Amino acid sequence: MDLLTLIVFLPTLGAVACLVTPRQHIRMVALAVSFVTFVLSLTLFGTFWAGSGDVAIFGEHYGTLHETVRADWIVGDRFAIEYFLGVDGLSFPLIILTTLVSFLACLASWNFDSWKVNRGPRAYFILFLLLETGMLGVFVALDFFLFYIFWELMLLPMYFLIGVWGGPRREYAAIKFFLFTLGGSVLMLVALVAMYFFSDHAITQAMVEQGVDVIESGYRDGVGVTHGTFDMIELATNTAIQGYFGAKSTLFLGLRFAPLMFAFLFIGFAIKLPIVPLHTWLPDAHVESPTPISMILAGVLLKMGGYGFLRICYPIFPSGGYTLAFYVAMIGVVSIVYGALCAMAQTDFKRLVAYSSVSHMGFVLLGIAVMTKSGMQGAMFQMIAHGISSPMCFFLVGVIYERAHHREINRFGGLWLTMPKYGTMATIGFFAALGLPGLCGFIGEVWVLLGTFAARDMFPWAIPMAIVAASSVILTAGYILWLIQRVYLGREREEYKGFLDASPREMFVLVPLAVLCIALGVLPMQTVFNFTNGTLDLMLAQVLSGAGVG
Amino acid sequence: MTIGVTHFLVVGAVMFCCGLYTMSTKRNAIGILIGVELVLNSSALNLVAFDRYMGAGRLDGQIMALFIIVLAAAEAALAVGICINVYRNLATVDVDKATQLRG
Amino acid sequence: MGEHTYEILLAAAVASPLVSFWLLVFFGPRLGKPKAGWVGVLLGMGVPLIMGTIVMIGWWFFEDEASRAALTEHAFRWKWANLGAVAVDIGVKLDSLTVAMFFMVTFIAFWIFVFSVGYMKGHSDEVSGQCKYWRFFAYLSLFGFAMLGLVLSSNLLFLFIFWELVGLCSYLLIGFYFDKAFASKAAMKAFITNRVGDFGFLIGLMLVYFHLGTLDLDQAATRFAEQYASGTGIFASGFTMFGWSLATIMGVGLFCGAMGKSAQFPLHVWLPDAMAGPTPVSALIHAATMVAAGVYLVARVYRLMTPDALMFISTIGCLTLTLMALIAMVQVDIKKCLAYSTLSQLGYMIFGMGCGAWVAALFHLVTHAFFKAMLFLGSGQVIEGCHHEQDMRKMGGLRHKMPFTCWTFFVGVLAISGAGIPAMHIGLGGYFSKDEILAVAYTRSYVWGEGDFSKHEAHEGEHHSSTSTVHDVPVQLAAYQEHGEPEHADHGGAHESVDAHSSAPLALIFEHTKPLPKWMFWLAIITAYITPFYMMRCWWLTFMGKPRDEHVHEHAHETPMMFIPLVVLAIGTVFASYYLFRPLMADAAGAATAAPMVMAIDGDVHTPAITSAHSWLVYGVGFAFVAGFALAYLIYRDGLAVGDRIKQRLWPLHTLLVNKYYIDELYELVWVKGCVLLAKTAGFFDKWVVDLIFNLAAAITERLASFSGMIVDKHGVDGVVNGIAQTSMDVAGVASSAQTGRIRNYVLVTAAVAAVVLICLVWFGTNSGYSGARSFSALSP
Amino acid sequence: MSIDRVNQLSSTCVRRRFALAPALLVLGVTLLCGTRAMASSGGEVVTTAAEPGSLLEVVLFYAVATMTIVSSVAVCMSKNIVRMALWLFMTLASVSFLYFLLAANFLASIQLVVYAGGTLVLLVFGVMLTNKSPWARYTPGKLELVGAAAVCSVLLVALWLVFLRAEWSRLPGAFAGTSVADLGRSLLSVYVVPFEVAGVLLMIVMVGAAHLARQDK
Repeated sequence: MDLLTLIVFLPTLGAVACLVTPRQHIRMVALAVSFVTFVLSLTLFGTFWAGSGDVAIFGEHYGTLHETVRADWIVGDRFAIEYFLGVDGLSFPLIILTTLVSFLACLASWNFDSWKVNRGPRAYFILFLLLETGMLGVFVALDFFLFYIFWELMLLPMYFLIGVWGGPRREYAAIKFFLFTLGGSVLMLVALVAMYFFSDHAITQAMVEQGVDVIESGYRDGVGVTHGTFDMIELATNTAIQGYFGAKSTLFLGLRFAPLMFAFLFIGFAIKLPIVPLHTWLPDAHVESPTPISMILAGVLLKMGGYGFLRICYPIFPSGGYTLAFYVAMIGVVSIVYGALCAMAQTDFKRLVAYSSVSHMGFVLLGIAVMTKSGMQGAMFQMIAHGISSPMCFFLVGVIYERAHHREINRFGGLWLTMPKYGTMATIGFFAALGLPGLCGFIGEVWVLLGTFAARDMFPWAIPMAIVAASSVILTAGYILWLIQRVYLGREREEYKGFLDASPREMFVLVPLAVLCIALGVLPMQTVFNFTNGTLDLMLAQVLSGAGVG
Repeated sequence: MTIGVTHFLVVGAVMFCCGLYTMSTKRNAIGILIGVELVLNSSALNLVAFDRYMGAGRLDGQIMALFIIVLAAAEAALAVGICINVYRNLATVDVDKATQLRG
Repeated sequence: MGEHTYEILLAAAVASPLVSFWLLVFFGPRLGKPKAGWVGVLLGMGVPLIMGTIVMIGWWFFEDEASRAALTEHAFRWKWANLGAVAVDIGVKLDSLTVAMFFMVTFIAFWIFVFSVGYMKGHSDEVSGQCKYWRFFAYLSLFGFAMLGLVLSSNLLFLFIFWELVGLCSYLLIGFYFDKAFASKAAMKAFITNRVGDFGFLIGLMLVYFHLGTLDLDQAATRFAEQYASGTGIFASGFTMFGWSLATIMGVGLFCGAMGKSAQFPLHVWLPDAMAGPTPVSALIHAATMVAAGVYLVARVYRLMTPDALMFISTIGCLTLTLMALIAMVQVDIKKCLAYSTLSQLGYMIFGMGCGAWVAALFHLVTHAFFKAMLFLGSGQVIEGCHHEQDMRKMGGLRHKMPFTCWTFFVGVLAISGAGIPAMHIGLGGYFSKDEILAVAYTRSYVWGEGDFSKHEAHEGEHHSSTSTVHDVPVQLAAYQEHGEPEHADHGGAHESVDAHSSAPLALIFEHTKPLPKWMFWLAIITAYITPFYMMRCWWLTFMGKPRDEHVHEHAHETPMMFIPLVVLAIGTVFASYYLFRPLMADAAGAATAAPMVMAIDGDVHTPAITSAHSWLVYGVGFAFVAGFALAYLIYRDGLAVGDRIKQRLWPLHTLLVNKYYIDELYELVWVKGCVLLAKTAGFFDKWVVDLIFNLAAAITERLASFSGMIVDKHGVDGVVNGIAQTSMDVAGVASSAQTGRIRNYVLVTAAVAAVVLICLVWFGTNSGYSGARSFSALSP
Repeated sequence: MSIDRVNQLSSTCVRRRFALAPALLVLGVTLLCGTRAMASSGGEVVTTAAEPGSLLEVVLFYAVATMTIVSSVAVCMSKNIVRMALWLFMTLASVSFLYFLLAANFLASIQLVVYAGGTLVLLVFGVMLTNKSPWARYTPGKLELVGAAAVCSVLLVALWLVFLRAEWSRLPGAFAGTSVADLGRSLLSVYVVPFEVAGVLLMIVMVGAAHLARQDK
């Protein structure tokens, strides 16, 4: 069995195993499975290091994939949906992130029994592992159809995990999450179908024009294309398809094809990111879901939106991205500032962290929207960095919630004195979210800001946007420091005196994240950029030439 | 005044909407099931109509309709089984009252 | 010495505090009280001090000018990351300024660390009985790491990173007594105010990155000069804002960072509050090193400045130095008094930078670091001795109880007042440095203004060239005139820039650079008289006169551990600065100020380089301290009575000054309250407008779904608004009453969405006559 | 049993008779047309119940379409579950006739036999087994009804608009006619896997349903 399939479906196997495990051992099985998955995903590094020296192996040409698995799945005569998995610079760090966060979240679920829910652990851990399969599948699937299936697959366990094991308003939150995501999926589905048919037409037309039976594949040597395809890389690289997609005369529903499809996909992915004003599911989902699920939600699920942009929206519809850049960037900037302002207004600890996610993911959107090298690199980095710092923050909130049974910021105080170890970890986590240099949050923000600025040649509006976005450093510092002051500093309160400091298990979750926060901040090249930049730069070059500006 | 594909589609659309209405207003589990059957039938009708008027000799639409019938039968069998079970346990098939599985 | 020896030594010196930091973090609690402190002292600053000393000796005594230039040029670089296509390097900016700053920081910091070992013994247990002793030294070590890193950085991005890190340490240390509300508030204020400055810094960085295509300091300067010569890049843009060109905005942006960190008006508000931290912290971070980093930054990016930007800098500096000195006159808290004096002195430095006194400003930085650190340590000694009493009105007569503190403090007072004997080469550090700044300011506002500056200076030039003991004074105006190009044209890093510029006539710079407004010069002069007054007042009230509070006086004592550093720093104040640092600064100046658009003027009046025309000024200012002292003595010799009477007479002025011009209140009202209001509005908007759209949709379907009667019963609606609010709030509650109903609704919602999408499609399709079917029609074989 | 209850029951029975009458009518017509179609096929190739384009086709279509629509609307309007099931039966029967009109004769027969015959009977059984009284009603809320009606009618209008805008003429044309044999062949060649899977599914469902419905021990 090949590596990627194993990684993706191992959690499913684990879920099956959970079915028959005695109740008291279920969490053990789940932890073991998620840990093995994590270790297996680490073996992907082997692929990378097998490459030659300093040059990233993920950057030979756009579409260089590794560990590919390719098999026909559903085939008709002009129709082929493939089981097509692969890894490149876009997905690689996200896979590692997913397995890591899942493992840590599983560890965070260890005290399941004390959650005071009347549902047993069996269903919880089964759904948890299925969720992991869904997430991993999204990141490795390269066939759009398969991608869509994994996308929906991950939705359902999440719905139940929030809706059954959540807080008091869990059903509201779960439905909200579900409806929003589903709304996005509908548009994505339309795009999926339209892309297939239009690519089919493009290929047919090209075959007629050139008088050949088969069109050469855009990225695979010696392979031909004879009909429409769901292969995301093919859609992005095949000149015939790209030419037809990007042509001004290609219309769909009376509008230009590329911008329209871009907009459809954009909304689909942006809901997940999320963007203002489609973000309101996020705070509710976070507040209501149990801590480990919050960690996954913030750490991995939000990244799917950004990944979707980088994998599908921009490479396949570069001209769409270029045409709509202003609006996309505008949404990004609004998300940054608005998210920060909303965060400042919150008194619920978890809600505050949730809004800060909106703000941080705005940077991802802005970085991608401006289509510059450092913008894209920064956006990718920001995704990873946020994938590390936000689960940490959510776990920190969870730790204190388990002890205090409330999350009112104003009712806390002096926790650093009561719980020194925990306080130290909290400082690292929240300062990483603040974007302090030397921690992971900084690199992404600065890269994106400088990238936005560098887009001045292409987009005259880039400078004001960069300046407004940069002003958020003040707002971010404002709400995070205010939070730290209210929760961790100040005089120790009577009612919290008896709180135990972070337990070894909790430290085991926090320390790896803290170490990564620092490692990413100090050595961005070695931890992220080396893996991502090769693919990103090539992808960007292709996007720019596709948009007619490169 | 020839009968074209649109005519059948309109009939299908009406059936679909009726099915939808039934699904969303009935609180009896079997009632909802009936709505589902209506929706399934309307889609099967569409498939057959398309097959007839623009299938160009291929039978995909009919085959698909055939499978729909099979699946509908299976689904009805299961659903009725569940309903009977629910009824046995709760003495009602009012879906709004069957809330034991809620978390 | 082998290749990169200096860099390795310096890097080791930077790494050592970091090691100390981690050691203390992990083993601090186990090390216990005095040991943790000694780890901090030895590893945190001892090793860097040794390295710094070795480097300085090697650099200054064993390298000649040429090898220094070569070392600067070939300093170590290591690629850290790619920023887009631009490589970001970690590297060492190796020149005399770095070496001087490095030595200064390590030297002062070392003695402050030593002082802290004693001081913190009694000041670290206040936090709910938990020992935070080790934590203090961990933070101090981290600060040492960040500060030394800042000094070494060859790259603006790294400068920024360390810049933020020192900010973090400052935050942690101001909030060291974080169980006290005022301390944690002050910490937050400091960090956020600095962030406002950093916002400007970031914009400056963006401009540098985009227009100069690099973040390396030297490269940036080279490209800036090239672009100036060819009129491309940043100079090609016609963009202006507030009448500033893009290049000026870049300079001002970078300076904004300095404004935050060096607490320049109007971002000065955090520094006085920062005195909430332990006293050694005030001495080290908020007087000697970190706050001076802003000046250091301006010195580093001096080559990217334009005349307009420098004018802005000098204006800000001038306002700060005056306004803060006035406040210092009325402070009664000993640390606050010193804090405002620090602000005022920082203003002097920035002012000096702005008017072109590059060397003098940095020189003042160093001398100020010595005496201000000493003054703060002295005040710490006093506070410690008086059992945490900081109010000067309750002190008095402490000279008998703390003689060492008293007289070292007095040396500091003399130094900051600029005591010295004009015409003879005798004086304390502050005397030389402040007078230099004033002399340059004089040149810029009077001599410059007289039109033909170059002619005026021509004959003085010979004078200067022959008598100067320092060979590398920054921009020797006379030399320009005589040889047509600057003498230092062959200096390493600046080589290209100067070449690019050498043909440009000097007249151009004169044309660009307007004379300094005269009021600025006069404000600086007046402040030079105010400074001795408030320092003398502070000293007199604390140590002289009769004891005013028995309780305080009774317990006063001093500890050797704490006064040894005082003595060392006093010696440094008296001797080290002029003979060591002034030449180093002057050596660095050549390359560091070789900019096409700006002019650094050597203001060393003691080698009569500039002119004798303002020698009256030297005498005038030289005796300012006498006047100030005399006034303070007259008022405060018999205690507070006279002062109180003056206060009552001038109550409007006094009220204004005591309340710091109400700037804090204004900021609180406009920024803090405004921001919170904005945030609340956004939060409200999010909850009641953005979310309401969804909630309303959900609520409507919800109501359709459930027994309508039940809902109405359960949540009686009074009024429309209330009803809407109630609905969206209780969606969850309602939801749980009909979960399966939700699935039915979900069907309905899906259908509704589908309907809307279909209608949209049809609508848009109508506009251009295309339909979905047509687009799909071509697909079949 | 009270008088009211008797009245109620008897009146529903009466109404039910009226409802069944059209159903029987449609069944009759269907069987008629079906037989005609079978008879006229004469060979392998099956044609439609009525000649394409002929007046008969038009008339038959409108008659059956009206019946379909009326009965499906009746399904959703009925409050009573048994009546719903009966109206559903009529709808299914009408649809099967539409299949005849669409030349899908085999499918039409299957529709009648499996759907109208099997599935519906199953449903009716379900109704009978799960109601204390077969005539029990579950009244939905008024608002709910209005909302659902609104959404459904909007959707209907939207679909209608789409049909109006579509240009079907550009799509490939109608086919001449196929036989049941073709259907069988493709079922056992191209669609053999789904076919088998469907078979397995049915078996599983059978077992599952039996398990579900079995009396607890």
